[in-house]
Amino acid sequence: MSDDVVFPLLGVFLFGVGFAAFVGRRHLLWKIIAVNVMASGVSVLLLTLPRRAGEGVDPVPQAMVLTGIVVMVAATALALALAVRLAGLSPGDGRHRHTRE
Amino acid sequence: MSMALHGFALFLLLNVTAGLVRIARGPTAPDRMLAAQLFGTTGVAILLVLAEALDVRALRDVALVFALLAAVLAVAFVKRGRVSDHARRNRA
Amino acid sequence: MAFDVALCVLVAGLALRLLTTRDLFEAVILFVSFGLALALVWVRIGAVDVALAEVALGAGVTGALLVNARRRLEQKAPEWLEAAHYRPAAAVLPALCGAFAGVAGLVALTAPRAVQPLAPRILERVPDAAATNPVTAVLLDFRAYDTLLEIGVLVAGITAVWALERGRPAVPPAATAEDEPVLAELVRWIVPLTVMTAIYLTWLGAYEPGGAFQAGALLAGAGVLMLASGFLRPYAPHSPVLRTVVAAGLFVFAAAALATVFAEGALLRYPAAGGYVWVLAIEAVLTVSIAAILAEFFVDVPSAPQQASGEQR
Amino acid sequence: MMDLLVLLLLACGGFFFLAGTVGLLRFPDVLTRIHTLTKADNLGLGFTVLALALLADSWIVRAKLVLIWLLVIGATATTGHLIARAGLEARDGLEGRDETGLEARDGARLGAGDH
Amino acid sequence: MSDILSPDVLLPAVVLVPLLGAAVAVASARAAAATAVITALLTAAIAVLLGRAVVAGGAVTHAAGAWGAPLGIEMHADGVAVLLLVVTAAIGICITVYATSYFRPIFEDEEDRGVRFFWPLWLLIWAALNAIFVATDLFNLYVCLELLTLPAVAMVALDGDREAVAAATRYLLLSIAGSLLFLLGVAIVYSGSGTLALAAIRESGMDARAAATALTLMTTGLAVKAALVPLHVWLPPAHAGAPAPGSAVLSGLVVKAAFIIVLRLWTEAFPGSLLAPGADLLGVLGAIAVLWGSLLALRQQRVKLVIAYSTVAQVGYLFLVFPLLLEAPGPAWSGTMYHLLSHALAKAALFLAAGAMLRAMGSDRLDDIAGVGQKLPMTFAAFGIAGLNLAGMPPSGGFIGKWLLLTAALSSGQWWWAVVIAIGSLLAAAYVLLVLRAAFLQPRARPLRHQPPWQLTAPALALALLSVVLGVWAEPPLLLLGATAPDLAP
Repeated sequence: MSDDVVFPLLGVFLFGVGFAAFVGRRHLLWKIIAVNVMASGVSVLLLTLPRRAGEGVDPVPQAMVLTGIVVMVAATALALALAVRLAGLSPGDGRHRHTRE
Repeated sequence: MSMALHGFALFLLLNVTAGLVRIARGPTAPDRMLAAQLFGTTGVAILLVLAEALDVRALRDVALVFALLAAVLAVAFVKRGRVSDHARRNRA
Repeated sequence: MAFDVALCVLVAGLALRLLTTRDLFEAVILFVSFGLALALVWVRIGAVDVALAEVALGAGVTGALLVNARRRLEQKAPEWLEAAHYRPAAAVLPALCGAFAGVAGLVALTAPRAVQPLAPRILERVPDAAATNPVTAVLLDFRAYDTLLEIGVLVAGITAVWALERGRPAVPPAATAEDEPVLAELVRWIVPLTVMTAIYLTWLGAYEPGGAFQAGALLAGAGVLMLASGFLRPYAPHSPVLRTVVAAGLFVFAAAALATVFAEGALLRYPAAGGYVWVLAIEAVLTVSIAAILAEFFVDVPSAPQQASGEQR
Repeated sequence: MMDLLVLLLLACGGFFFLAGTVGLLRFPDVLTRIHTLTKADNLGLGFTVLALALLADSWIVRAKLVLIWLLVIGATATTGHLIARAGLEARDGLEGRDETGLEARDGARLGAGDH
Repeated sequence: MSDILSPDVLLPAVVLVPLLGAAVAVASARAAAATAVITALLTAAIAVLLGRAVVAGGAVTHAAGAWGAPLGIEMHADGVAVLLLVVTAAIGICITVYATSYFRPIFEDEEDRGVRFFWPLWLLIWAALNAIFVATDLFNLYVCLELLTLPAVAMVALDGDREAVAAATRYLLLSIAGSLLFLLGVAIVYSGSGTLALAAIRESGMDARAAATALTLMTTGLAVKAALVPLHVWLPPAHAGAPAPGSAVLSGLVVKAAFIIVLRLWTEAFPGSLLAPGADLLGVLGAIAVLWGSLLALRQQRVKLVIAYSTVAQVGYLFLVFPLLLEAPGPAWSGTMYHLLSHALAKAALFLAAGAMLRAMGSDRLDDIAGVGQKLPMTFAAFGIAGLNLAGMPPSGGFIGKWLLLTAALSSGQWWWAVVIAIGSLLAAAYVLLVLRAAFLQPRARPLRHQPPWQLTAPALALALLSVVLGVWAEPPLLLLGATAPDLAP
C-alpha cells in the first residue's frame, strides 16, 4: 500500500525542489541541473501516477519517459554549450552587426 | 532466500548512502570521485542482487552497462577535468 | 517496503544537496550519483527499459558533459565560480514555485485513476505489433511518429551545438598507448565489449528491455571514453562522414515513414510480413546515429584543450 | 546447505562493502582511501557474485556475472590508478607536472570549493 | 499503393518532407541551400494541395501506423489547420528566398555567418510547426514543442553576439521549464483519463479537480513559450537578436504555435465548464500585454526591438479570446484566428524589412535609418503596409480580426476589452509611424552601404501584400474558420 504513495511523493518532491532551485539559483549550471531534477520528478510521476496495485508497468509512459530523457539530454547539451559560449564572450563582443558606427 | 536477498540489497543501499557523505565532505576532488566509484561498484552489486531477488533477467544487462561505463566519468574527470591555463597564469 | 523508502530518502537527499551545494565539482559528482540512484528507482518501479537508458546516459554521457562544461567555464570565465554568481535570488518566488508544484502534485496524487486505462488495451494489441517487448512496440510501432520527431530533436540539438561552436579550435593530437599504458589496456578491453553489448541490446530490444536508445547511449559512452582518453581523435567539426552518420538516423526513419505512407497507406505501418525486419533495420541505423550525436555533444561542448584560452575570439 | 553457503558468502560480501565504506569515511587521506575502497569493494562484489552464481540457474548467467565482476575490477583498477595519480599531485602540491598531462592540483583545490 | 495526391498522403507528407529536407541539409553543407529551396517548394505545394482537398472534401485524419487513437497517434487537418499550414507555407517560401541572400557576407569584417546551420534549423522548425498544426495527441505535442524549441533557440544565437547568446540561453531555460510544466500536466491527464488523444480527454470522465490542475500547469508552461505577460521577458532580446529570417519565423509563427496549443487544449480537450474561472485571468494578462508591450515598443531605439515588443502586444490580443469565447464564440474564434494569421504574415514582413534595413545601413537604429525612406522604397512600403495590419486599419487582415474581436466584446457586453483593443491599435499606429517618421521625415540621410538585392525586398513586400489580401479576400478563410468554431457546450 505505502508503495503506491512513496514513489509518487518522491516525484512531487523532486519536481518541487527542482522548480524552486530553477527559480532561486542564479548560476546557469545549477539552473540546468535544476531542470534535469524537475524532469526526473516528472518522469517518476509519469510512470507511477497511472499505476494501480497489482499491475505491471504501463508501456506507454515508459516510452514517454524514454523519449523525455533523450529530449532532456539534447536540451542539456545545448544549454551547456550556450553557457560555455556565453562565458567566453565579454559584454559587447560581436555587436557590430546591429550597431555598426 | 528472497528475504535475505532483499535484506542484503537494503544493507548495500544504506552502506552506499553512508559512503556518499564523502561526496559532500570532500575535501578534494579525488575524494569525491572515490565516493562516486563506491556508488558504481555497490550499484552493480545491488542490481545483481535485485535481478536474482525479483527474478528479472534484464537487470543483469543494466548491471553490465553500469560496469562497462564505470570508468567513463573518472577518465573524463582526470583527462578533461583539469583546470585552465588561466588559473595557472593567475597563480604564477 | 523498507528498500523503497530508503531509496526515496537517498534520492531526495541527493537532490537536495545537489541543488544547494556551491561546489561545482561536487554538483557534477552528485548529479551522476543522482542519475544512478534514479536508475534504481526505475528498477523498483518495474521500468527496466528506462533504467537501462538512465544508466547508459547517466554513467556515460551526462557526467562527462558536465565535467567538460565545468572545465571550460573555469577556463573562459573563472569569475563564474566566484561568490557573486552564487547569490540566491529572493526566496519568496522559489518558495511559491515549489509550493505551486507541490500542490499540483498532491492534487494529482489524490485524484482518481482513469476509468478506462490505456495499458490493457495496448498490451492486448502488442502481438499485432512489430516487436514483442511492449515498450519497443510503443516506441517503434504504436507511437513511432513521436520517436521519429524525437530523433529530429536530437539532430536539432547537435546542429544547434555545431552552430554555436563555429570556428572551434583544432583537435588535439591523439594519445598513444605509451603515454597511458593503464588506460590503453582498459580501452582495449572495454571498447570491443561495449560494441558487442550495444549490438546485443539493439537486437534484444524487440523482445526484452533494450533498444536503440539504450544501445546508442552505451556506444556513446564508449566513444566518450575514447575521446576523453585521447585514443579517438574527434572528427573535424564538419567532416562529411560525421555529418552523414548524424543525419542518417533521421533520414532513414523519415524515409521509411514516407515509404510506408505510400506502400501501406499509413505512416510507419510496417508490412504485415516483415515488420520485425523493418524495426530491426531502423533500430540499427538509429543506434549508430544516436551514438554519434551523443558522443559529438561531448566533443563539442568542451572541445579540445586550448593552448591560449580566454584570448580567442 | 546450499542456502547456508550463499548466506555466508553474502555476509562476507556485506562485510567487505562495509569495510570499504568505513575506510572511505575514516581513513585520513586520498591514497589510503583509494586502497581500501578499491580492494574492499571489489572483494565484496566478488563474494556477492559468488553467492549469486550459486543461485543462478544457467551457465550463461554465471558467465555474465563473472564478466561483470571482471569489468568492474578493471574499471576500478584503472580509475583508482588515475585518481591516485591525481590525488598524489594534490598532496605533493607540485607545480605544473606536465609530463603526465595532469594538473589535478587545481582540480582538487577547486573541487574543495568553499568548505 | 496510395495515390500521391490523396489527402491521406499529403497530410503526413507535410511533416515528413521538411524533416527529410532537414536531414539532407545536415548531411551535406554544400547542398543545404538547394535542398532547402526544393524542400520549401515541395512543402508549400503539399500544404496548398492539402488545403484544396480539405476545402473540397472536409477535414482529413491520418492514423499513424493505422492504429488510430488512443492506441496510436492521429494527425488531423481541419479548416484552421489548413489555413495555418498555407500561411506558414507562404511565409516559409518568402523566408527561404530571403535567406539565400541575407547571409551572404557583404561587409569586410564579416566572416562565417552560419548559413549552413540556418537551413537545417529552419527546416526542422517548419516540420515542427506543421506537426503542431495537425497534432491531436498530448505527448505528440510535447515532442513537437521540443522539436520547435531547440532549433528556435539555436536560431536566436546564430549571429553570435553576447546579447543574442544570453537571450538564447534564457529562452532555452525558460522554455525547458515550461515544457516540463506541460509534461507534468500530461502525466496528470494520462493518469486521470487513460488517454492522450485531445478529443478523448473530454469524454473520459476525468476528475474535474485534476483536469483543472493539469490545464493550469499546461497553460502556464505554454504561456512561457507564447510569451504572455509576465512571462514575456525573454522575447524581445531573443527576437531582436536573431538574424532577420529567424526573427520572422520566431515572431510570426513559433510564438503562435504555443498559443494554438493553449487554445486547442481549452476548446477541444477539456470541457467548457473549466473555461470560466481562468478565462478572465488570461484575458487580463492579455490586456496588460497589449498595453505594456505597445508602450515599451514606443520607447525602443532599434527597429527590430520595436517589432519584437510589438509581438508581445499582439500576442496579448490573442489571449483576449478566452473571456470572449464563452459569450460570443463565433466572432471571438474567427476574429482571433484571423488576427493570428494576418499578424503572422505582417510580423514576418516587418522583420524581413528590418533585416533589409540592417543589411543596407549596417544598423537598425532609428538614428541610423533617418531619412533613408526614399532610398529603400520597397522595404519601407512593406514596412508601412504591414504596419497597417498592426494598427488594425482597413483594408488589412488585421482590421478584420480586430473588428470581429470588437464585435465579440461589444455584443457580449464586455466593453472593457473593446477599449483595450482600441487603445492597443492606436499605440500600434504610433510605433509604426515612429519608424516611418524617422525614415521619411528626418533629413540627414546617410549613404546606403549596400543596395539590398530583390531577394531581400521582394519577400517582405509579398508578405505585406498577402496580409492585405487576407483583408480584401476575407470570405473564404472566414467560411473555413466558421466551420471549425469550437463547440463549448458544457
